[in-house]
Formats: sequence, C-alpha cells, structure tokens
Amino acid sequence: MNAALEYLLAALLLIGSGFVLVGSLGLIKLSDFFKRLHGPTKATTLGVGCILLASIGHHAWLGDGFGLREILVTLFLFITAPVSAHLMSLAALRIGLERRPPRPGARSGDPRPENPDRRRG
Amino acid sequence: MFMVAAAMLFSLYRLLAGPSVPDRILALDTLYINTIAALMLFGMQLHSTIYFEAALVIAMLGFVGTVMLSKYVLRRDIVE
Amino acid sequence: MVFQLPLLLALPFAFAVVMLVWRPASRRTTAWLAGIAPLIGLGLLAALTPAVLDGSVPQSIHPWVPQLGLTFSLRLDGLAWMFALMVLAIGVLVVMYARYYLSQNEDAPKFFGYLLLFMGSMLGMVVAGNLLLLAIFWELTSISSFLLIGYWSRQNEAREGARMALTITGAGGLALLGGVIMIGQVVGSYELDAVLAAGDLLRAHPLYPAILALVLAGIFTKSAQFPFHFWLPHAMAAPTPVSAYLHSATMVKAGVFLLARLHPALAGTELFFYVVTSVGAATLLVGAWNAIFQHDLKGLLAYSTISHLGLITMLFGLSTPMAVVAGLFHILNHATFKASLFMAAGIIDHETGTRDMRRLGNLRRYLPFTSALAIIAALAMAGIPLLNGFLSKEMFFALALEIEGHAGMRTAASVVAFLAGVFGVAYSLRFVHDTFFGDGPRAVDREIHEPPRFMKIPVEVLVVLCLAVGVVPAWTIAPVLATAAHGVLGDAVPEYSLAVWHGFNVPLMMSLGGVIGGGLLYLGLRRLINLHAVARHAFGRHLFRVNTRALLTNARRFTFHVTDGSLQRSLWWVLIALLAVAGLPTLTALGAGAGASQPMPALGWAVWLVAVAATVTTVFLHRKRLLALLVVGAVGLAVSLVFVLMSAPDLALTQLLVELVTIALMLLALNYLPQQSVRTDNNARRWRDGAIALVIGAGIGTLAYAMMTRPLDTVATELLARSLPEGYGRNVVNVILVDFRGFDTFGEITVFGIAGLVVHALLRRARIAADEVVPGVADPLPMPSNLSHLLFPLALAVSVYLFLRGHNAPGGGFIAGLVLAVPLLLQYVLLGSQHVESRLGFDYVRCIGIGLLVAAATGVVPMLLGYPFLTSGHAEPRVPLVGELPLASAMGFDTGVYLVVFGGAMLILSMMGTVRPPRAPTGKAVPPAPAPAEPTNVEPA
Amino acid sequence: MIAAVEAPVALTSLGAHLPVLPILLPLLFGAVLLLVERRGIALQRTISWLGVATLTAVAAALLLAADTGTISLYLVGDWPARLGIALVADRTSALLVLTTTLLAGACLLYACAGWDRRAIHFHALFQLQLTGLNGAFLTGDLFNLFVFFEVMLIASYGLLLSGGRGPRMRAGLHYVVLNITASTLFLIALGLLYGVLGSLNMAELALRTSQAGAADLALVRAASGILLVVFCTKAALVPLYLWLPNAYSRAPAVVAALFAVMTKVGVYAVLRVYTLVFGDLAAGGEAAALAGWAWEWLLPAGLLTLVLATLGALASKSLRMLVAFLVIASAATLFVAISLGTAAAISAGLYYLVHSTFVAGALFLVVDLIRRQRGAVGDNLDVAGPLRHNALLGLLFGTAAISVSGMPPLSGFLGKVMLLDAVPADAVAWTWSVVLVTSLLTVVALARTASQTFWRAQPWPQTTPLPAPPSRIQVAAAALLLVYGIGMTVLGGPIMRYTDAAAAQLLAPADYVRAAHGATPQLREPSP
Amino acid sequence: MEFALASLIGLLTAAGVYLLLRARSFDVILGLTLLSYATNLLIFSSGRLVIGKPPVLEDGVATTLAHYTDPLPQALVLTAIVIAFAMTAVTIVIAMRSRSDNGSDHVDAGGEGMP
Amino acid sequence: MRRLLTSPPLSLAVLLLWLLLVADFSPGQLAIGVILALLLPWLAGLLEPERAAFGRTIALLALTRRVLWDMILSNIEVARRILGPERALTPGFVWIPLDLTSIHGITALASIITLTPGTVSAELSEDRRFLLVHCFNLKDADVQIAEIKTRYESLLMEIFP
Ligand code: NA
Ligand code: NA
Repeated sequence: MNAALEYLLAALLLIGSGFVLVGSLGLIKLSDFFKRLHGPTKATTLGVGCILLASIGHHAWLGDGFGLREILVTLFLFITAPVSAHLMSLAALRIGLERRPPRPGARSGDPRPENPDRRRG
Repeated sequence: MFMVAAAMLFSLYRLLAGPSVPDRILALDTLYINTIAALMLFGMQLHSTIYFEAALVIAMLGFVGTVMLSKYVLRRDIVE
Repeated sequence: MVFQLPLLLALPFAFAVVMLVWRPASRRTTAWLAGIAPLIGLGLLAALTPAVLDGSVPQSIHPWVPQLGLTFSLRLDGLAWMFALMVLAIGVLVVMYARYYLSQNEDAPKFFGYLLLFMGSMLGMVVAGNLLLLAIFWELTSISSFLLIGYWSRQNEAREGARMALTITGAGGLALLGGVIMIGQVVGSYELDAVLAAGDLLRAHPLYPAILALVLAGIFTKSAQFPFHFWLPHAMAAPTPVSAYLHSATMVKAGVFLLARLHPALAGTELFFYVVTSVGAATLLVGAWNAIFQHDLKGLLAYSTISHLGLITMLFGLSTPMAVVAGLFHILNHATFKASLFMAAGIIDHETGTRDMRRLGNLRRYLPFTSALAIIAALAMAGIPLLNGFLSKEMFFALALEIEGHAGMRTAASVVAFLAGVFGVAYSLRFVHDTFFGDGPRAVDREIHEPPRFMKIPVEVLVVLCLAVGVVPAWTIAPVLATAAHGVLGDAVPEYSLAVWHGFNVPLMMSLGGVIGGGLLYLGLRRLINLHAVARHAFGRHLFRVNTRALLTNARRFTFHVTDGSLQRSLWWVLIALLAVAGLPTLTALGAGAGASQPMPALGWAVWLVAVAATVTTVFLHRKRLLALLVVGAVGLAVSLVFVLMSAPDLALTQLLVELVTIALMLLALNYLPQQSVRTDNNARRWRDGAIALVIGAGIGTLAYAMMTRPLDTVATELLARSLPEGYGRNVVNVILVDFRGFDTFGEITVFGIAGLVVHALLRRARIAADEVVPGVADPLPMPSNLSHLLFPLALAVSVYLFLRGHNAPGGGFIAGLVLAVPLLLQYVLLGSQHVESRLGFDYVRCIGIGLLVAAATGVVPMLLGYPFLTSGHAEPRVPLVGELPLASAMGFDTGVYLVVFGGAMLILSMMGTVRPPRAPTGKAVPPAPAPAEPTNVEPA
Repeated sequence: MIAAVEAPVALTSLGAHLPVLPILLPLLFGAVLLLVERRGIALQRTISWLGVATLTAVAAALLLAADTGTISLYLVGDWPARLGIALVADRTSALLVLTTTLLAGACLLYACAGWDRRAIHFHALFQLQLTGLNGAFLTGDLFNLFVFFEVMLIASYGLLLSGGRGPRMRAGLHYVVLNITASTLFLIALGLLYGVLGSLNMAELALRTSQAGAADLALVRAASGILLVVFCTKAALVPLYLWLPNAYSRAPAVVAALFAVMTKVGVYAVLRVYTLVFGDLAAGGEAAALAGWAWEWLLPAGLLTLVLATLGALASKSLRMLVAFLVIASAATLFVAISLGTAAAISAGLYYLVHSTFVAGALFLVVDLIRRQRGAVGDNLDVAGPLRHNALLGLLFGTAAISVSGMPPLSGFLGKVMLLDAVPADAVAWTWSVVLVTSLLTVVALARTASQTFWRAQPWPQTTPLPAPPSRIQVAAAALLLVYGIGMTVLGGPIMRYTDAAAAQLLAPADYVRAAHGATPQLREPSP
Repeated sequence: MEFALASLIGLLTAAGVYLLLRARSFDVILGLTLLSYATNLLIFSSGRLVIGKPPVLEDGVATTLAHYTDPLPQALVLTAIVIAFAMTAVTIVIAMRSRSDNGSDHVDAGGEGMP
Repeated sequence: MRRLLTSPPLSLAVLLLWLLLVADFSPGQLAIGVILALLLPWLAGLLEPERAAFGRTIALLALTRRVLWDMILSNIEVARRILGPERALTPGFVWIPLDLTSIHGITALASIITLTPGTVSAELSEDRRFLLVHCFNLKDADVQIAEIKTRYESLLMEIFP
C-alpha cells in the first residue's frame, strides 16, 4: 500500500513538474506572444494541480496531518489565471502585437486606435 | 525540483529577453506560478506545511502584479 | 562685600533697557534718564571713594560658573576707581552734550540706550575682579561700540566703520579670551587677586610668550596700536558725542587699562619691554605723522588719539613704576583734552555743517568762546606748559631719557619722544590755525553762531580741568593719580612730584624744542606743499577692504563650488567616506579565518541565477523604466525565494506582498514621470560610478561573507526557549515582533503610518500632470471585475486567517494587513477609485490613528497593573459554545499593527491613484498637455 | 562616580514609568490628533499643547530623576535587556529629552500663529517627530535606535514637505534620498554587529566587544566605521554636510527650528555608541584602540567642518542659508568637543549642544520673521531691501547673533570658554586657532548680515502693501528660545555641574553596563 | 551557499550604488530598492544560512539553534522591509511632486542650486 | 434574511474556505467561519457587483466534470504541440458570438476557455455579445465556435439563465 502510494505520489509529482516545465519551455520556444500565452495555463492547471494532489497525499500519509487546504491554492489560481491572461491579451492587442480580426456585426473600424508598437524592446 | 528550477530559468530568459512588454509580464506571471510549484515541492521535501501560506498568498494575489502591469500598458493610469 | 559695586554696574544696563523698551518721546526725559545713571553712579563711587583712597579694595563676589572659574566678582581698586570715575564723569558730560547735539528727528532713546550699554560694559570691564568676567565686558564694549559707531546706519561710512571696528577689536577680544584662559590654566584661577599675585609664576611659565602674544593682541587692537590702528579713524563716522566718549576716555582706553591692569602679572620681562615699547613707539610716530595730513577735524583728532595711545602704551612698555605712573597720568590728561576737542569739533560741525579744515577757518570770529576753549584744549594736546598735557609729556620725555640697561633703546625712545613732540605740536597747530584763524569759512550755507549754553558746558568743564591740572596738579590730580598708581603698583609706587616746574632740564629742553620744531614743521609744510591738497590714502582701510572682499568672494566661490546642491555629489562623498573610514582599513585587517561555504541545492542555484541575472539586467535596462520595473520584480521574487529556502516563511510572505505593493506604487508614479531616463552623464562618469559601485559592492560582499562564515553566538537560544512558555506563541519571529521586540514594531508601524500621512499631505492638494495620457475613457473590464468580486471576500477571509494564525504560524498583523490591502487595491485598479471610494468610504487617516491607539492601549494596560509598557499577558477564557479561546494580549497589539498597515498602505495607494490633473486656465480639469520638455542640462562633473 | 543600580521595585507609580513616557505620550497624542483632524484647528491645538505640556513635565521629572545619578533602566515588555528592548535614562539622555521638549514648545507656539493650518497633518506629525527624537535619545538598543531614527526622519519629511512646493520638493528629495542611504548603511552595520556579536542591546554589545577575538574585532571595526559615517551624515560632518544647507534653508521656519535638534541626534548617537559599545574611552586595552581608531578622524573632521561651515556662513546669499551653515558649525563644534574625549570636553560639548539647539532654533524663527518684513526682497542678503519693525527684530536678531557667535555674555560664550578650557594641551594649537578664528569669521558674517538687513533697510516701497506685523505669538516663540539661552547663561553653574556629571557618567560605561545587567524584570525570571 | 549569498549581496549593493548615482529620480529609487534588498539579505544572513528549520516551534523538538534557525534577524528584516517600503513610498511621491513642480526628473534640476 | 445574507453562494464559499483553511471543525472555528461568511460577502457587496441569478445549479456538477476532463486532455494535447515543431501550429483568433447574457455566465465561460489549454479568451466586446478567443491551434473557426458553445455555454445557460 505504502509503496503503491509512493509510486503514485512520485508519478503525480513528475507529471506536475513536467507540465510546469513544458509551460515555461513554451515561453522560450514559441515565436510570438499569443502562442506563448498558452504556456502558463498548463502550469496553472495540471502542473500545479498534480503537485498539489501529491502534496496533499504526501502530508496526509507521511505524518503532517491530512488537510485539503492545498485545494485552495488551485481554487485561487482558477479564479486569478483567467484575469491575468485576459488582461495580458488586452495589453498585447492594445500595443498591436497582433491584429484582431474584425468583429462580426460590428461597425467598420475599431473605435480604439491601434498604437504602433512603441514599447518593443 | 530540477524541473521547476529549469522552468524558472526559462521564464527568466523570457523576462530578460522580451521582446515586448506583455511578453515580460507573462514571464513574470509564469515565474510566480513556478514559485508556487517550488514552494509545494519544497514543503514536501521538508515534511513541512509551513510554506502553504506563502503558496496560498501567491496564488491569490500574485496575479495582481500582472493585472497592474497590463493595466499600465493599457491605460498608463492604473487607478482611474 | 559691598552692594554699591553691583548697583553701580547694573545702573547703566537697567537704564539702557528702560530707554530701549520705554522709548520716551521727550528728548528731555531721555537725556535726563541717560544722565541720571552715571550721576547716581558717581554718587555710589563717591561713597566708595574713602575706602579706596585708604588703600582698601571693596569687593563683591557672586558665584556664576564655579567649575569654570567664572565668578561675578567686582573689585574696586585704585586703578578701577580712576577709570570708573573717568567713565562716569565724562559720561555725564557726553550725555549733556549729546542732548543738544542730536537733531530733532533722530532716535534719541536708541542713541542713549546704546550709549548706556556701552557705559555699562566699560564700567564692568574696569571693575571686573575676574579675568573671564573682564573678557566678557571687554567684548561687550566691542559690541556696543559697534552699535554706536553704526548709529548713522544710512551712511556707508558708518556701517563700514562699525564693521571694521567690530572685526578688529572682536578679533583682539577673541585673542584676549584665549590669553585669559591660558592665564587661568597657569594660575589656576581667574580671580584678579590671584592672577596679579602670580606674576612670577606666569613670567616663568613656558606658555608666557603665547599668553603675552594673545593678551597683547587684544590690547593693541583695542587701543588702536600700529598696525591695527586703521579702524579708529573710520570709527569717526560715529556721531561726535560717541567719538568724544569712545575715543578719548573709554573704548580705546580699554586696551591701555588692561595693560595697566595686568602690569603686575605680565610686565617685567625683556619680551614685554621690547614688544610693547616698540609697538607703542611706532604707533606714536605713525599716528602723529598722519594726523598732520588729515583734513577732517575728527580725522586729525583720531590720528592724534592713536598717537597718544601709542605714547601711553610705550610708557607701560617701559615697565618702570614711574613709567606706569606717567602712563596713568597721561590717560587722564588725554581723556580730558581729547574729549573736549572732540566736542568742540562737534560744535563746529554742528554750526558750520562741515568738519573739513579746507573749508573752515577764521572761526574765532563766529564762535569766539568755543574757539577759546578749543584752542586751550589743543594746546594741552600739544603739551604746552600750564596745561595738563605738558606735565605728562614731560614725564614721558624724562622716562625715555632714563631707560636703563638698553642703551640703543634709550636713544631710540628719546628720538621718538622728541619727534612725537614735534609732530604733536604741528598737528595741534594745524588744528588751531586752519580752523580758527586764516581765511574762511568757505562754502558754508548757514549762519554760524555759538551753540546752546548746555552744549558748551561739558567743554568748559573739561577745559577747566585741563587748566587746573596743568596749573595746580598737586591739589587736583595728585590724589587720583596716587590712588590709581597704588592700584597698579601696590606698595611699589615710586616717589614722584607733580610740580609744574622742575627746573631747566633736558625734558624741558625737549619740550621747548618740540614746540619750536613743531611750529617750524607746520609752517614748513605749509610752505613746501599745499597741505590742503595732500590726499592720504587710508592704506589700512584699503587692505581691510580688499581682504574682506577677498574673504567673501572666496568663501562664496568655494562654498558654492563644494555645496552646489547636487545630490550626486553628496552621495558620492558618503561613499568615499564609507570607503575611507570603514572599508579600506578594515578589509586589510580581515584577512583569513573565514570558514567554508555550505553546499547549495539546485533550486538555490536557480534562484541565485534569477537574482543575479535580473539585477544585472536592471542595471543595463534602467533607462527603460517600465522594463526595469518588471525586472526588479523578478529580483524581489528571487529574494523572497531566498527567504523561503533559508527557513524564513514570514519573511518570504512579507517580501512578496511588499513587492506587489511596491510595483503598484512605482507604476502609479511612473504615470507621472518620464518613461525613459534621458542620458545626461558621460562615459567617464559612468565608469567612475561603476568603479566605486563595484568596490563598495565587493567590500560589503566580503564583509557579509566573513560574517556568515563565523561561528554563531547569539541570544536566540533564549528567545526560542522562552517564546512558547512566556510569549505564548510558536512562531518565534512573530513573538519577537509583538512581544520581545514589540517596541521596534511599534516604531515600525509608526513609520508606516507616518508614511501614509506624508503621502497624503503631499498629494491631497497637488495637481500633477500625467506624463502621457491615453486618449479615450477607461475600458470597462467586466470579466476581471466580476472575478475580483468573487475573489474579494475570499481574500478577506484569508487575511483574517493569517492574522489569527500569526502567533503560531507564518502570518501576523503586518502580513494580514497587506493581504487585506492588496485585494482592495485590485478593486481600485479594476473598478476605478471613484467606484470603490464612493462605496467603501474608509477614512484611512483615522484607521491609522485608531491602529496606533489600539497598539498603544495594549501596551498601556499592563502599565496600569504595575508592569512595564507592552508586557504581554495571556488568558484562555471559556466562551460558551466556542470553548476555550486562547487570547494573548499580543493579539491586541497585532490588531493595531493590522489596522495601521492596512490604513497606511491604502492611504498611500488611494492617494497616488487619485491625483488630479492640473487645472486648465478656464478652471476646468482637462487632460494635461504633454509633459514639459526635459531640459537637457549637463550635470556638473 | 558610581551609579546606583535601580532596585526592582513595583512599577506602581507613574514615576516608575518615566523613561517610556517621553516616547509614549507624544505617540498617543499624535494618534489622537489623527482622529480629531476634522474637528477644526482649535481642538488640534489644544491637544497638541496638552501633549507638549505633559511632555515638558515628564522631561523635567526625568531630568530630576537622572540628576540623582541613577541610571534608570526600563524593560519594555518586561523582558531582560538582552532579549527585549531596554530604555535607558541617564543624565545625557534626560538632558537631550528636556532640550527637545523645550525647543518643541517654542516651535509649537510659532506654528500656532498659522503655519499649522497650511501644513496638512502638522500637529500629528509634530508629535510623532517628538516620539522619534525622544526614542532615539532614550533607547538602549541599537536596532531600536535605528527604528526611532526612522520615525524621526519620516516625520521630518512630512513636516518639511507638507504644504511646500517647488524647490522645497527638490531639497526634500535630496534630504530623503541621502537619509535613506544612510539608513541603509546603518542596517548593514547592524547586521554585521549582530552577526558577529549576537546581540543588539548596547550594554550587551559592550560586554561582547570587550571579549571579542581579533578576527571578530575586524568586523566590529568595519561596523563601527559604517556607523560613524551614518551618524556623521546625520550630524553633517565633513564631507557629509553638503546636504544640509539646502534642506534646512528650504524648510519652513518652524520645521527648520525643530530640525535644530536633528543634527544633535547624530552627535548624541556617536557619543553614546562610541563611549559605550566600542570601548571604554577612559580605559585602555584592545577595545579602546577600536574606539580610538575611528575617533582619530573626528577632531580633524570637526575642525575642518567648522572652517567650511564658517566660510559657508560668510558666503551665504540668504538669511536662511546663513543659519543653516551656523547649524553645521555648531554641530562641528560639538564634534570637536566630544572628539577630545575628556570629561571636561564632553561636558562642554553637552552644554554647547543644548545652547546651540536653542539658539539655532531661535535664529530660524527670527530670520523667518525678518524675511516676512522685507517684502519682495525676502531673505536675500545680496540686496538691500525694506524692513519693517526694525527695532524689535534687531533686538531678537542681535541677541541670537551674539549667542550663536560665542560673543559674551550669552550661552554661546560660556560654551566656547568651556570648550577652550577643556582642550588638552596637545591639541590646543589647532583647536584654539580654528575655534577662535571661526568665531571671528562668524562675527564678521553676522555683522555683515545685520548691516545689510537692518542698517541698509530701505524705505518701504509705496506701491506694495505693508506686510502684516509679526504676530505676538511668533515673537514670543522666538523670544522664548532666546530666554532659554539667557537662562543657560545665568544658570551656567548648575547646568555645568549637571553636564560635568553627565560626561563622567558617559565615560564610565561600566556603570551603564552594570545597570543594564542589574535590571530584572517584574514578572519574569531573569533567565529560564 | 554562503559564497553565493555574499556574492548576491555584493552584486545587489553594487547595482544599487550605481543606480543611486544616476541623476534621475526613478533610477535613484530603483537603486534604493536594490540596496534595500542587499541590506535585508545581509541582516538576514547574520543569523547564518540554515535550510529547512524555520523558527516555528513544534512539540517535542528541543528549542535550540540545532533545530531552529535564529529568529531574531528575521524579525529585524521584517522591520527593515516595512520601513524601507514606507520610505520608498514617500520618496516616490516626492519624486512625482518634484518633477511636477520643477519640470524635470533630474534630482538636481529645477532649482538654482544654492539659494 | 435577504439583507443578512447578501449572497448565499458567496457566503457558503467563505465558510468552506475558512473551514478548509483552519482544518479544524471545532465549534469555535465554525462560529468564526459563520461570522465571516455573513460579514465578508456583505462587505464585498458594498462594491455593488452585478447580482447573480442562479438557475439549475445541478448543472454545475456536470460542467465541473466536463471541464476537468477537457483540461487534462487539452493539457496533453498542447504539451505535445509545444514539444513538437512549431511549424505545425496554426494559431488564430476567433470571435465567439454569445448567447449568455449574465455577466457571471460570460465570466465563467471566459474563465473556462482560458483554463482549458489551447484557448485564451482575449477580449469581450463592449456590448458583451462577442468573446474574442485566441486559439493555439486553430483548424476551423466554426468548429471551434460550435465546440465551445455546445460543451460549455449550453450548460452555463442552465446555471445562469
Ligand atoms: Na490613477
Ligand atoms: Na487618476
């Protein structure tokens, strides 16, 4: 039982860390901002999630008492990550890193001017 | 641990290399998330739940930096 | 102990204060008030006179600063008595004279007030029984004479003359102070009795030359001895009563008074003899010679004063008892004839409107009575027989001829004495002739008539005195002189006779020769050159001016070069000082002995790399501010990770939260600052700064390394042991914060609260233009706002949790306060300040105040129970339903922390977020214009 | 001189809490003031005055208590001194607290003439500034000293800048940045000290320093050097004085006057820390060498500062700049005194410290009054302007000038005589020359100023309206400070007896250390 | 580990000092921030570097430095962080005002030097 | 009750959060939790958020299961693509027309989109009728729109009618 559990925990850890790593790898590897924006979502969801599960298990079985408190970390991440991502993409759109397609049904012309990419660099 | 350390360094690269401001913001955001992972791992390694509060607070409030920086890029005036 | 002495001294000061405060409107009252003081003083002096004449010394001693040897001790020996008499008597006459001299529109109370102040200072100096006290009054005479000389302050001459006098005599005063302190150190007391009795000790002491130099510097400057004499003629810018008083009887006599005063203590050495005699001689000649060539009546009198002071100084330099007697005698004589002459000059000036001898002449026709008086006084000055000047000059000649053991000196002194006699007669002649005889007066625009009766009385009195002393010295001046001489010489007073006629002797011949020579000289000079066309350059004044100006200019140049108001330079010097005082000397001594490093885990290296790379990048990116800010954020994160690694969860949390708030602050500020740093410094400067930065960084790093690798021996073990049983907390860091070192935390939250107040004070009324305004209105951010609505209560719950847990686990008031503030900040960012503040109307200022009070209250409660401030208590009351509730009083304190931190942080953030743009000229707030162009000023290298 | 060690008595009376009250009271009053800020200025003034009045009483009581020779230890939180924070009230600290309080009274008076309306949070910041100052004077813990330095500084930023604008902001930026830099260095030194010696209590540090090995001493020496730089920056010693003229001359008069005591905090810190922590000055030994090592810098630096400050006074283009340089000069004189290290010199220094605080405060106030009566010319010294109320202002200025330049008969003279008298024979030549010559130059500068301001006063221009006459309150405030100085002159004897005893107490740190160790908590065991 | 931290402290100090000497208010503030990091780390390290022994007491563990790291420097750093933050806030605001009032963010500009 | 309990779900969330945090179900903690659960949402309610109207809350469970499962799948998918060659990617934006009107529903949808790797909700049109989504690998815009609408929006419509 213990051995199995340990393997399970180790696997969770490995998976979690793996996703965290891949997320950050995407940050390096991918070529433009919006592609890179997808990287951290992995880290926040499965990456941290798996590690948290492992942590719960670890502390429960290896002596520090059972607690589901770690769930809260993910809960907060789920609330906050969309906000960050949303604002970052708004910011990216604002400085014109990518042109957004015309909105269906919208009046022609975007009300907000596209700024030239002044902040590049 | 090694993986998370490596992840941090990747994020660092993006933070320092840019090229655009949102890229750097994203990198900093990722760095925060990596930190959460690192904290949990570290807690497990030490058999200690003492780092939980730190992880919780980063999860809860780490994004505030991202929000403010993005807002700055958007509006310059972050509190309007 | 006598009461008359302190009273005597207090009178002039008291009347001066009355005068200056009350400012009587009537001139008569003013003059009476001013006159009463010296009159009563004379009465008091008269009361003391019998005792003094008997040879006893009335004293009055009050302790002042005993440790310093400074006592308020007054002492009236013969010398002091003579001077006091002179000061008071001539004082009365001057007051009487001045009452008519001052014109109707002048501020008489001020004049007489100053005059009384001066009189008091002078009196204090002469009756002081303690050398330090004497030095005090000495300087007071400088100050009060400064005021008197500058009385006509509208005139450049007056101001300059006053400053010159103050500078020179003030310098001398400081030197004297030094000398006095040295005397005190050698003798062990400043009491005059002790000092005068310690002459042998002083003269034998290795410090004697220094003492002599310092004391003489004081004397020579005050008595206008060459080469310090030049201030005196310029002091003539003062109203004439002042000149009559200061430059005949008092101020300039202070120097020679001191010479007499300290005669028993300092005189009697070769050094003294040579220095004082030669300086006196030089002054005598320089003064007399220059006097001949003055055109201003008062100028002539001033140089003549210099000359006579030189004479007196020379007499004291001779140091024999007889010379002392002669010196004292001449002091009296000079005071009488010179005062009357100044007054006469004043009358002339008053009546004709000029003191220029080139415009005067033939005044005996217009002012017959005054002319007679002035002529008699001038003859006394010239040393004509049957006048007092003659007697003392005669004595002087005799003494010069009698110098023993210094043959060369004897010859020189005799020649000088004779020449002085010649010059004296010459300038006296000029005074008499150019003013009262010959043609004139020229270009005088008023009718000339005799002055008011009472203006002449003082002159009459003085001239009568000149005559009386000159004719019957033994019945008039003899007792005074004997008393004074006894005061200086004690029982060593020599036998001398004050007869008018000593038979035909060499001195008489010299006098005669002097009169003839002087006459010839004056006539010769008139013939040879046009005396009136001689323009004398006041070389001393020129020198003084040049030096003063150079001093000011250079001080300015230097000061503004050094303190140019550059922050960079200030900082640079701090760093240099750091290297000099703390760096270099220590690092060399540090040497070996540092222990080894522990190994580092992988995560540690990653963190290290993040920190190092981000720091370096910050430096290279610093001109692009937003980027630099982002990168600094990474440094902060890395630092908090260091804390995580090294067993400091509380620190890590705090660092993270503070980091967030700091980023918020910087972003808010960046809105009002340029987005980029303009580069204004050159490469050389950057390299220089880089070099010193590296050196200091290396130094601090080395120190840190040396410290870290030493064995640890701290009070921590005890803290750990006592934390739970006595501090009731498991989180020792928190127990330290709220209990062991709660006082630090108290200070810390005070700082935090004040920071909020300062920001509030700076921004509440400020209007600041943003650096750049993004056009359009703010985007509504419905989705993030919505999520933040969800997050907000949860975050508050976490804040409460961290607060309650803090004593036993990471957390505590500070962290909880920030966890409360940051989500609220988020609301500001996402919803806008107006939305938030209109709905959550906190008064953050009061929040800070309440927090401070709560924290203080927790500390004050134990005080009421008899324990020190902030003593912690602990209780576990049973609450129904809830069970045992562990309550540490530290919790109360932490509540204060919580409130202050929340209030302070929010006050800062909300103030910075709600800065108003500048008002447009129409009064309506408009989007600000682009920021003002940066002046590209080049830094001072 | 043997100090009585206070026996542990129950702290039932208010008197037993004396050492903490000068810190606590202004803090409480400051906090209360924050709560009543909206209730109008009258209430604020009342509370502020109540604060200063009680503080004055407390400070006087503290001084009387200290004058018995007792070194009172107050264990905040009832922890033994080495674990918690101990406050120490000896003669020196009591004297400084009283000085600060008396100065504060006059400053508050001046402010109540109207400045307190203009500067937001003035009263609260004022009280909190007193908290910081008194805390710095009373604490016996080095880190706590840092904390109170910061309280004092940040409150001073507020007082300096509240209600100000323009160039004052720039001067404020300089002042703040420089002080933060110094504070950073302070912390570095504290870190090093704790890392090596393992304690922060000054008495404990003193003990541990005396037992430290050579390698440790090198680090302690570094820390002591850094501390010296920090304190000398605050006290504006060469070459660290460059910041002061701008900051002080830009400050509002009240604040500048209150700041007259701020440089003294640096001097006090040097005196306290170096006599106590870094070795017994009077004794010999390795630790004394440590003190001597840093000490050697002080006398020449003090003399040089004195010269430069006097030149600055000569060079000043404005009245306030002049006074600022005179403040530097007085701090430099203090350094000269304490660097001589003898009991007599330190005593002279303490006397001079109190005197110069009052007179500098008075000068700032008087100069402000003058400035306001000169119309458009303000405090510019290079041009002759009009001046109203010449006589009154002249009296005030003259008194202050006589005192500050060390002319007799006021306190400056006594201080200077004490100092000159105390100079040991081997230092006489230089010290005397510099002190005397700079005195003269100061006189020259002040005479020039007086001449320019009062004597060259022009008639008031017809076109401009007359300025409001100086308010009685303001005049009273300036006069009060001058009266303090006169009081110091008249009472020179008793005061010097006190400073002599204070100096002797400072030079016998063993008593201090014994007092710190002898103090036992009320409730708790001395050790577990 | 000690070396790494010491080098980091040194580097932060150097960077801070360099930025402090730049003449622009924002740069100066950045420099002060870096300096305060360095200072905090240095104070922190005066309790020596101990991994995994946070000073939160657990039952049954002896209260010695063998089991817990020195808590005092941590408390000091906490105080230092808070104070540094307060000072930074004030400095930033003064920088804003100075720039607005004097028209330049050069720390020495906008005035005539010495009055 | 309405005034006391401004937002029952939020109160419940706070209570749960509290109990999870303290990991202690003693009456004392429960009491504190209840107090906070009442107090904090009320405080937050002062900020006047748009009120939430709840429909069929049971759909929440189905939605949660679905989202978690999709999260795992797409995580693997995206990780594979990141590790693979970048050339194979065809990223792109797509506007998703919304049927949801409740801002809470829209927020939930946007969050889900972001939390599922491969899609990020980038912008909400001002009239709240379109959501701009960036897709990591956009093959066919219409398919993507349909997928999102059927998998998530329909369920959300039930929760937030
Ligand atoms: Na704003
Ligand atoms: Na705004």
